[in-house]
Amino acid sequence: MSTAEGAVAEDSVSPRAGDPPVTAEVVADHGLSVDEYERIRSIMGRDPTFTELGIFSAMWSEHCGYKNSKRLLRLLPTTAPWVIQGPGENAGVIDVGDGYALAFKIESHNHPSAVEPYQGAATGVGGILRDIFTMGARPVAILDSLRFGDLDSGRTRYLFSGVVSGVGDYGNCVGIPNIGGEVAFDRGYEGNPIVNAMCLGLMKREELITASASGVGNTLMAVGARTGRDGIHGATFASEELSEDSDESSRPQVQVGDPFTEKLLLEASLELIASGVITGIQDMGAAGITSSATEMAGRAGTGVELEMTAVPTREQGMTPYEILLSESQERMLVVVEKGLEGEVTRILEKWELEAAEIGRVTSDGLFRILEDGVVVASIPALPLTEGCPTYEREGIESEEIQALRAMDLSEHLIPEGDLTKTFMLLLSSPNVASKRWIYEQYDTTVRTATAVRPGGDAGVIRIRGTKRAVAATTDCNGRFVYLEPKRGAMIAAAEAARNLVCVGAVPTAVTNNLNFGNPLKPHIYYQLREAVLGMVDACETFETPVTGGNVSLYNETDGRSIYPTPVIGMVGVIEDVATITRQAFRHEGEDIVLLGANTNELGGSEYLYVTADLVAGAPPAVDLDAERALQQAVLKMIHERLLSSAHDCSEGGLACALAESALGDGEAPHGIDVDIDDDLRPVAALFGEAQGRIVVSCAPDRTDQVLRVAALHEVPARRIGTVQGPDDDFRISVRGASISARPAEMGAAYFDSLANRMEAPPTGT
Amino acid sequence: MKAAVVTFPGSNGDYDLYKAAQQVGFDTHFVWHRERGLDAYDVVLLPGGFSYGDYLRAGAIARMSPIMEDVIRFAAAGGPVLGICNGFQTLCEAGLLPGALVRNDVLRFQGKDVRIRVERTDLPFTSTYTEGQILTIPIAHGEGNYEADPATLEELEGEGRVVFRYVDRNGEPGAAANPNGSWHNIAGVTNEAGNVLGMMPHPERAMEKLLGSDDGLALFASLVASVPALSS
Amino acid sequence: MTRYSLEVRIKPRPGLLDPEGKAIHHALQSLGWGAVDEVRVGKVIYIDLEAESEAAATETATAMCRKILANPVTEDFQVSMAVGVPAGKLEGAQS
Amino acid sequence: MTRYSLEVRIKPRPGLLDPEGKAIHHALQSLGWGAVDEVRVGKVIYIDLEAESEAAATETATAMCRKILANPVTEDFQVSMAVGVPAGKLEGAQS
Ligand SMILES: Nc1ncnc2c1ncn2[C@@H]1O[C@H](COP(=O)(O)OP(=O)(O)O)[C@@H](O)[C@H]1O
Ligand SMILES: [Mg+2]
Repeated sequence: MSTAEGAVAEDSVSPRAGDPPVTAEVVADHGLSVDEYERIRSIMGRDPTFTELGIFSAMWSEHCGYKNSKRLLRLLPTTAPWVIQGPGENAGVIDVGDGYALAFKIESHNHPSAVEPYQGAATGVGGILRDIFTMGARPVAILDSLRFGDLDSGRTRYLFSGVVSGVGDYGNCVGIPNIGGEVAFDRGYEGNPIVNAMCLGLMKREELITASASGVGNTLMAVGARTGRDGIHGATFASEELSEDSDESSRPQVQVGDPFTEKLLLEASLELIASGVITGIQDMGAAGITSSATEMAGRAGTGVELEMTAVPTREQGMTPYEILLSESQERMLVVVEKGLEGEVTRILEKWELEAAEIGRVTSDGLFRILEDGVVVASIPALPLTEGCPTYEREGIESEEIQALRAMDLSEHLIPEGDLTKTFMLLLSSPNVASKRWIYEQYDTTVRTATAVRPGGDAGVIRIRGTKRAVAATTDCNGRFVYLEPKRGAMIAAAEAARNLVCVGAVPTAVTNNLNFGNPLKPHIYYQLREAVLGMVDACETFETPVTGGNVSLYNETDGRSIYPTPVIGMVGVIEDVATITRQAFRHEGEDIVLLGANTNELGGSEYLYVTADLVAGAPPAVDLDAERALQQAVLKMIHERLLSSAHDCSEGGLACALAESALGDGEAPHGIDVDIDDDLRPVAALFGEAQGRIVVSCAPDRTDQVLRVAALHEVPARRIGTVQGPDDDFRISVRGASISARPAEMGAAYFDSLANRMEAPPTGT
Repeated sequence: MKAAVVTFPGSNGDYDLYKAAQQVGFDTHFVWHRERGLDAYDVVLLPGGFSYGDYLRAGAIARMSPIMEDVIRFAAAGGPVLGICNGFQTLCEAGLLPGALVRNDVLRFQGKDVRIRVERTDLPFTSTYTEGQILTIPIAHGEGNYEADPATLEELEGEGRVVFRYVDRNGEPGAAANPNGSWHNIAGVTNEAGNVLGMMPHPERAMEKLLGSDDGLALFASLVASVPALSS
Repeated sequence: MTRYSLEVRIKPRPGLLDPEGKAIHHALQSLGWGAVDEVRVGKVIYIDLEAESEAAATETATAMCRKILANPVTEDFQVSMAVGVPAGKLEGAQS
Repeated sequence: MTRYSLEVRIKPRPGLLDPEGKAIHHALQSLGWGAVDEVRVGKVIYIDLEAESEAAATETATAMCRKILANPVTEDFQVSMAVGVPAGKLEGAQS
């Protein structure tokens, strides 16, 4: 590779007729600081042209350049013997045994979804699917992690229903089952929804391919959909705060998803990879052709040269600037062995798609753009991908949040009153209630591999031809992170791991999505830093390396930030599908055993939100070593076939966890008889969200063995009651007080709540 | 004993159908929609999915594919043709089955397990079920609302051509058991000759208990049982 | 050959259910538009094509409807020239 | 009060990808209609309502579009009277 400096001198680039001059204002509009612009000038040894400025601005945006998060992300544990591909590629890859590898990744589409919920969510799913199949893996499962404001607002219902149908329509059409996700409703997300989509893909180990532009002289081809003026500067725009007039037509064009083309592109790409004619492939995602081409060159240490007039466009008269920065969906860039271009065209034609030769791999390390043979941009590729300045900001905790955390909650707790009433209120709260209204809009069974569908603690996909399966979950309680970021992030990872062990999977690796506000504000940077530090501790303790993720900053509306929300997407491995465990109680007369200890903690709980409209107090304590011991104990119980069911305690506490196990999928609910004699406030024992607890059930002759395994791992455990018949009541008594309800009424509160809320009259877009 | 799974651009249930046919012993092959010729096959299977993205109308564009001429010829010769979900929609568009499948009355995609009742067991698709048997089978569709004009409906009912009906746990076809608004809770219908079946639920996704249900197995087993009789 | 812009309207047959129309009707009423009597939803397909004459263009579009654009079981169709539509300018919804 | 029949046409904004239009275009071409240049697909909503005058009816429908019928980010709309549409009779597709 020749030196960048030497090479630049060879290209003479003069401003392109019709392009605006690069003024200080234009630079600022591109989201670049004065210092950053100076850095660009010194890299170029001259002033950049308008096209070049656009390229820098996209590549050095938060979205592509990770300016404000890179230094923190370096702290995450990323290696383990089973990690095949860590961060830096389109997706992480781990070994899951029997010759199979799992590619997985999570991605945010928060800003596009705030502007156009349906298309924003749909294209979010499209993007994450492409990240997976460009690794050579066939997508096998989708999860979606969503957050909105309170559901009583018409605008929130509009966003929520648009996002859910966008996620659904796209994944359903491509034919990838949805196996889980999460959703939270809290005023902390008003105006700025969180839409994160995760995808899992399976491949044989040897099918892995990476995205690099190697082999000087090889041809670059654009395949798939044509390039339009969609989402120009989406990457920059994703890095700005939303404001009042966010949905004006002056914004960049909305990207429209075409899942049909995606399905064809998926099949064509996997066929291309299998054919061996290509050496690299990458999705044209954020910042379009620019980022895919420069990143591929960056990874290979080569250069690329692209001819803009060769790029198939949807509209006439597109400028190089527009073509380079377009974020039109369902497009790929592939590097083809010189001379084999016809083979690519043949495969693409079979799938009724276009392929066009648009450039070649060069040896000079330059990202060179031609328009009809005339050089209109020429930039050293490496500084574009690696040279983005990174910052360590000042982080100070907000005093307001400190005060919230220290608040004496007893003043705000309403008298305990009728526990059954409170219980029913919680069961029907949208944060606890069944998410059936969502996942019934998703195809969960296509591909005939879904062993555990949404509605359980984690989704499970079996690997055909083996006894194995993989499990996945996404988790984060933003309230906890808001109240204490480090602890909240640890809880997110701990909950994810608990969800995995409940289905019988060994937690194996993590992808994460950091959804935060504006990092230039010290109290937001504080949240970001602390959350990452919490994630570091938890992932180290659980031996779940982080193989990738996504950062979405500037999630603010009119200066108000969302709750800091580091979503953990965790995957696990099940060696024998026969050990898959579910959350529903199964047999009348079986024992119910609580693993872990109840506490008096109510900080940040759904109980507080529902009864006192409060997000305050300290989030529950989390002891990572104890969590780890709990995980191992449960896995051992499951592997020894001791358990009939397992379910972790999260929002709504022990009472809601018991209710979920008792109700199952609603087809055959059970009553229960449970007695909790802890010396705690009844509301805390029932509705507190203490960490490290899992409710299991087992045949009575297994109970001693279950308690013994728990003791061996030093996990507190005790029998708290029995599973009863379908006609029995659901009864929990706590030191004189009690909850008592009919399973049928609980079922109505739990299963129909979301649907009922969504039937409220519309209020327009 | 050969089965063809016809794949259109956008089909996504082809692989599941292939595996189901294979599981019961068919020598199964994918046939791409631009290929021609189905003479070598004993049964023809049209999979679910979103052929051409369901754009225009589900099945409307797939119906124009070259292979459909062969499917029509195969059916006319009495060969068993099964269309599931998008396959059902395509068979209706092609006129091999009466009626049409329009948008679910709830206006949302519906993906869940439903119960259907077997109304007839003298067909190559249902011979190993018992009449009135209730099956638990997944659905996954946005346009599964079966409509036909009143005369056609009367004819279908009169001739016993409704093969599957959505029912509740007691086997009753009430409104609460109807996931999409279909007239008469119709989940599957056959043609006059009884050799073409279209159904919205996915029997190919109900082939093993691990995944929730194996109630679809008998449908494919019935097809196997029908083959020697047909070819002899 | 001249380029013609056609408009093809496809409408659910009277008598058949139109759940989307019903849902919109309901939504309009709950937003206070009680004076609405009926709502039906169809599709409109805008087709630009080259033809010898207006009549030929219309004939072509009609043939398309019969062949593929409309489903005879559930839909009626109507072909017209996109020009000549009276009242109502095309308006950006946000304006 | 008189009963008016209105037609609201809702069309994807120019420049936005219209995957359905693209797929139909492709289908028409492969059926031999090569003379087709462009296809875009929108929705048509037929609304019958009571109003004081034609102008009032149009105004109401326009307000409905702004409030709920059209998506301001992706769609343009056009309100017109359903009567007065020239050419093209409503035809049963099978006829
Ligand atoms: N947006 C969603 N998409 C798909 N499934 C969802 C979604 N939200 C929730 N679910 C499913 O509903 C069930 C309950 O969700 P949640 O209460 O978040 O579970 P947990 O507390 O165990 O993480 C889970 O199986 C989850 O996968
Ligand atoms: Mg859980």
